[in-house]
Amino acid sequence: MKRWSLVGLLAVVVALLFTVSVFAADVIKIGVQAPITGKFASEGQSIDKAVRLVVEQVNKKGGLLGKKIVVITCDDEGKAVKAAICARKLVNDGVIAVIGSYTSTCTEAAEPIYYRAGVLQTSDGTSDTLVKHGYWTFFRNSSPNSSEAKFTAEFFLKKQHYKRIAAISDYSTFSVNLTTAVVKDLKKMGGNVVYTGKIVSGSQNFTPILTKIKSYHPDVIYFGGYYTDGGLIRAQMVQLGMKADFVGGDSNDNPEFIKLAGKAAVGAYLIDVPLPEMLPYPAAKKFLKAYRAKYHENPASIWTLFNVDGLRVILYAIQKTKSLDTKKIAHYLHYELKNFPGITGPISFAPNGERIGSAYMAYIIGPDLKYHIVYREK
Amino acid sequence: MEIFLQQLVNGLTIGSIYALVALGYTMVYGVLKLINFAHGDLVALSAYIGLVILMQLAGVLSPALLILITFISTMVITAIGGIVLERAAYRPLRRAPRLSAVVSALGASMVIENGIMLIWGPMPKIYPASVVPNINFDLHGVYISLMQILVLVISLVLMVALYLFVNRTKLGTAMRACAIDQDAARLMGIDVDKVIVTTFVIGSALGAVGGLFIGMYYRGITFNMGWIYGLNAFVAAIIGGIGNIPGAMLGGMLLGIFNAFISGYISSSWSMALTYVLLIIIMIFRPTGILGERVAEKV
Amino acid sequence: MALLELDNVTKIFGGLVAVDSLSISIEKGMIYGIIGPNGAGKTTVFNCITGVYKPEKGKIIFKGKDITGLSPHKIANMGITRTFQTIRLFGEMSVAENIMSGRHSKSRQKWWHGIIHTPFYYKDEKENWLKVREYMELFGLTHLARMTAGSQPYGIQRKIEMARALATEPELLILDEPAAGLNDKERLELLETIRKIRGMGITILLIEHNMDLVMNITEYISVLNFGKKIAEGKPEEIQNNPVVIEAYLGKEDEDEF
Amino acid sequence: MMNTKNALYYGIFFLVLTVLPFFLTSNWISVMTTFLIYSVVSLSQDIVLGRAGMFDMGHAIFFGLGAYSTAILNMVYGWPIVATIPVAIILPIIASILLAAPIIHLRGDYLLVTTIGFNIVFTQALKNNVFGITGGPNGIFGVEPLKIFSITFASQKSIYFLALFILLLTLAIIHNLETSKPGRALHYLNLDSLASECIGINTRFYRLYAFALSAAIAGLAGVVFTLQFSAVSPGAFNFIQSVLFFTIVLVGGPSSIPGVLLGTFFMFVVPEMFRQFAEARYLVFGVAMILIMIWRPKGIWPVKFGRIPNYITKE
Repeated sequence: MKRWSLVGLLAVVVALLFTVSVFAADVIKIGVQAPITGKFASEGQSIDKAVRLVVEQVNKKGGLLGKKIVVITCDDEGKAVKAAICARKLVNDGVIAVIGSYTSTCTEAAEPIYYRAGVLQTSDGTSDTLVKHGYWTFFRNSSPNSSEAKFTAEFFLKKQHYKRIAAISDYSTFSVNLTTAVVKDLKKMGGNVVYTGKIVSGSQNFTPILTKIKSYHPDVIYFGGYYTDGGLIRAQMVQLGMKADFVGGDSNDNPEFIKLAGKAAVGAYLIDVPLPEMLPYPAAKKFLKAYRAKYHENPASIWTLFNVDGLRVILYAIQKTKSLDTKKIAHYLHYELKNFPGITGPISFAPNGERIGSAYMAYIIGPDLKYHIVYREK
Repeated sequence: MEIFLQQLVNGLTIGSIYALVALGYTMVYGVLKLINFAHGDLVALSAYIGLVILMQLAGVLSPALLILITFISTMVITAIGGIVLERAAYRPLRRAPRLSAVVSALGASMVIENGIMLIWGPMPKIYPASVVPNINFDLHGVYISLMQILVLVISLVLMVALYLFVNRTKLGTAMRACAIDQDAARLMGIDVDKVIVTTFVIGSALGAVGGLFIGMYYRGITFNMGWIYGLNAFVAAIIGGIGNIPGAMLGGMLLGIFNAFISGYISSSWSMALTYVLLIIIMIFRPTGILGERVAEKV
Repeated sequence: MALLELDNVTKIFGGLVAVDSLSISIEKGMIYGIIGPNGAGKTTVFNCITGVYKPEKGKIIFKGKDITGLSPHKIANMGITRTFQTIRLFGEMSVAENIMSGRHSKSRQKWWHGIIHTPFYYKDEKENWLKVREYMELFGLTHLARMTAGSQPYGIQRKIEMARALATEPELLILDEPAAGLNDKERLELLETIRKIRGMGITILLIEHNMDLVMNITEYISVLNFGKKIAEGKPEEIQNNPVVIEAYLGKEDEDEF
Repeated sequence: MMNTKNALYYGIFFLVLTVLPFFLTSNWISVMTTFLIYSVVSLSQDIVLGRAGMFDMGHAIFFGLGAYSTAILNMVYGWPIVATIPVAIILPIIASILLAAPIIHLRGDYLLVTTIGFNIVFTQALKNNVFGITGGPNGIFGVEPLKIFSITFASQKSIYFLALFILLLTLAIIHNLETSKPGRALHYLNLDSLASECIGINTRFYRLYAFALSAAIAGLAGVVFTLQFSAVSPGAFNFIQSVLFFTIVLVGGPSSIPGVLLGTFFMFVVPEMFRQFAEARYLVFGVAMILIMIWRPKGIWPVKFGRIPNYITKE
């Protein structure tokens, strides 16, 4: 039967692909779990490139503990289902640590798998729940939503003294969590939130919701989503003749925001840890230079750099402990590592894997289309 | 009152874009009875092509000429894309079961979307700020920009032109004949292949105008935006009565306005869901859409 | 009491009156013919009887029950089955499966038998397949049981459709131009078959263009023109009725005969 | 009425699936578990799409309802997983009947559009955290494993075998369906709805029947899906996912069990194999979909009718 020969052929293909590729034994394997395709592809690809760059630098200097480092990348497409599959793949491939993923959803889906396998994981995910499972394998390399939310509320009420606040989010886990936290903190501090709403990311036409918000006469609109939408929201606000301020959450911090909003970008506020090029630390300048030299572009965003820091502390801990035992490395990171000079600032971890301290700042985009710091945490 | 009028302006702007894209769906459906799932992605592609042309010619030509040339060349290139699409993915399946063509359309959609990502990358691309001078009119608190006026006027002109083409020319009449009964049309000596190609050419060219508007008005374009615009435009075509050209125009405008009013007066969180609730209600009570005709099955 | 009675049935499409207050009455056991030129509304009458269309006015009474406007499957389950002018078989399925479809209403399987097979299922399934075998034998289709219905020649397809209709064990069988497209030999076979069916005690209502066949086989005829009944009577009366002759010959539609 | 040859093939198929996990690495077990679950969903989609011929492009709703029922009852109301299973089957049935009843009479493409609409409303509702129990865009994490008596289905292999069991069950049901009066009725009304009515088939009833049965199976698959990831999120049940199930059936071969299984393999497992070509693989995939439809418009493994008992042709 012809059909069964087809099945036979498929079976052979499967068999070939299932065969685990043979690796040289004497290497240290580092995994990257990131959205290489899909909606967040630009961020994922940037993380992958940056990790490979760091590893290349280390290998050039003779590797770590005398071993070469090998990077294995798995594309989770920004989807939870694929994230779980990726996590298992990387565990099987024998990685000792994984960088990623970019989104909180994918990070959370993969966490228990790495935990059970004793594989270290470091992610830039900002969802507060990431550190709440009590997994010793997990290290956040950025700051959680809660600290950004707190900073935002302070900026709104103590610095800007806004009286009527409107808040918008999109439907992503990250954005909903951040915006909810901001609204909650604002209310806790006595702020007057007159409107909250959601937009569909990528729908581009935000004039209807903005026109509605206009009727509430807010003096500020907070947007806790991504720059692709934030830039357009800002532009359309101006086009509708709205006088309210615009304050964007961290994911609006992207050079494209200014390109999207055009002249309307002037006067918009953004809240984030510093931009890659604004980082004052020498390590940051060096890294950016190397990245540009190799890839002829800038990293997609600050999130790439957070992940690079995650990778760098893990490599540092391996060197310090002279061990590939993840328990020992984790112990070192939790209790001994203090103020490691990271690209994104000094790094230390709390026992739950949370990065200590936050470096949030508020910027205004000036007429020169550059960022100017207007407020920072003491 | 300003709020109401402003929402109307908001709705009409996006509605014109939906209408332009919806025409592509409805024309192809009329002639081939096929949901051309790749149409939205073709629109996205046109926005990228337009951007490339714009960047190549910027500074070389005067602004008005630049816009004109960009529009014409993008329309031509997208139309060629439409022809290729028809040749490669639909023509070989003309006699196959209907659903095979649907799968082929979905496949084509994947090809175009991922093709765009491979060529231009996953990052959004951004149109230069003032292709059309950034002039904003304030009419007693209702704001309308020059670009919005252009979108409305050009869309209207194109739609009237299309209406006249379909109803007043020989090729247009042939197109309507094919929509009613392809086999009979063929027997009457109509070159059905030519009609189908024409349909794709016109649909894609109008979609290209929609794509350029998206780029010039909303500025940011992404490789996967075809889905969201395609789906909305498709819904617009259905609401108007799929296969019916004035229906698609009406459906697009109505959908734009409906969207604006839902976000404006009910809840933006549910605006997308409510759009589809409207669609479902129309499907239940008037499945052939607002302007579509009821077709009885011949026994 | 008549088996089927149409009382002033009127069906309108848009502005066009397709059937105009038609009254006919069919006795049990007879072979009844409806004739008339093209577009006279014959098929529309059938569609009204079988529930495909709902008439605007009038009543359709079957075995003393008002069946006007009931859905087709209910009417079919009451004992009226039809064939179609353009054959409507389940073309991709086998001949046996096509005939089995006729057993649908007689099979007593319930919905859960599609999920779990009980001993009753096996019994019922076997009974019905054996019935299918009977009807295949009756029409000489047994050797084609596994063949695809849609790829059979026209004459065979007519037989399959008739076998499917009979498999429902109807009381009234409605045949919509059963001889259309058949050659002389097949037509003779058809005559035989129709008589055989009547022999089984089934009443037959048929539309036919072929005058020979109609005159040969029917016992009573109604003639329709423009939706109206213009004449009725025994075949020999109709043959000589001047109104009928005018209705037919007034049109230059030679190949109708 | 399965002949011995087919029985043999199915035997081999299941033998391979049974021993497979002992040779696979755990990520491939994970892929294969999802493959089994998606096969069940696709087979259920096939009841509506392939057999009854209704263009349902919102099947992820029923899959999602099953998954969410289990997750919500377990996490919000503290039910044990076993107790959630009946709800995860019955709720999709009710939903399918309520949703399908008003639209069942629609012609092909109109039904397709309406079901897309339902699916979008469904995911939007999940994301908007309706009744405060769906967990919003995050979904729900940390669902407990299934416990039957003292056996806990927590390991990957145990969930694989659970999924395999569900697939077996589904195949048994579909085999029963296709050799019974209701199953044949679906084919009849698909091929010619009017002719079916005229021989006494209540097409409306059987269309709803197809929806209800397929929703029940999809709901059950949803339970296993929740168990595999111990989590649910709206993205796994959005309209794109429905498009996947729809495509699986058509690429594989509507109404054909081996076809649908092959379709699931081709549309889900094959892309996993080509992960290394991350960026280009979906492009190639789109081309493959077009080519398959051109070369085999009725699917890779088209259905063959003629499932009739031997005794009716013999003496």
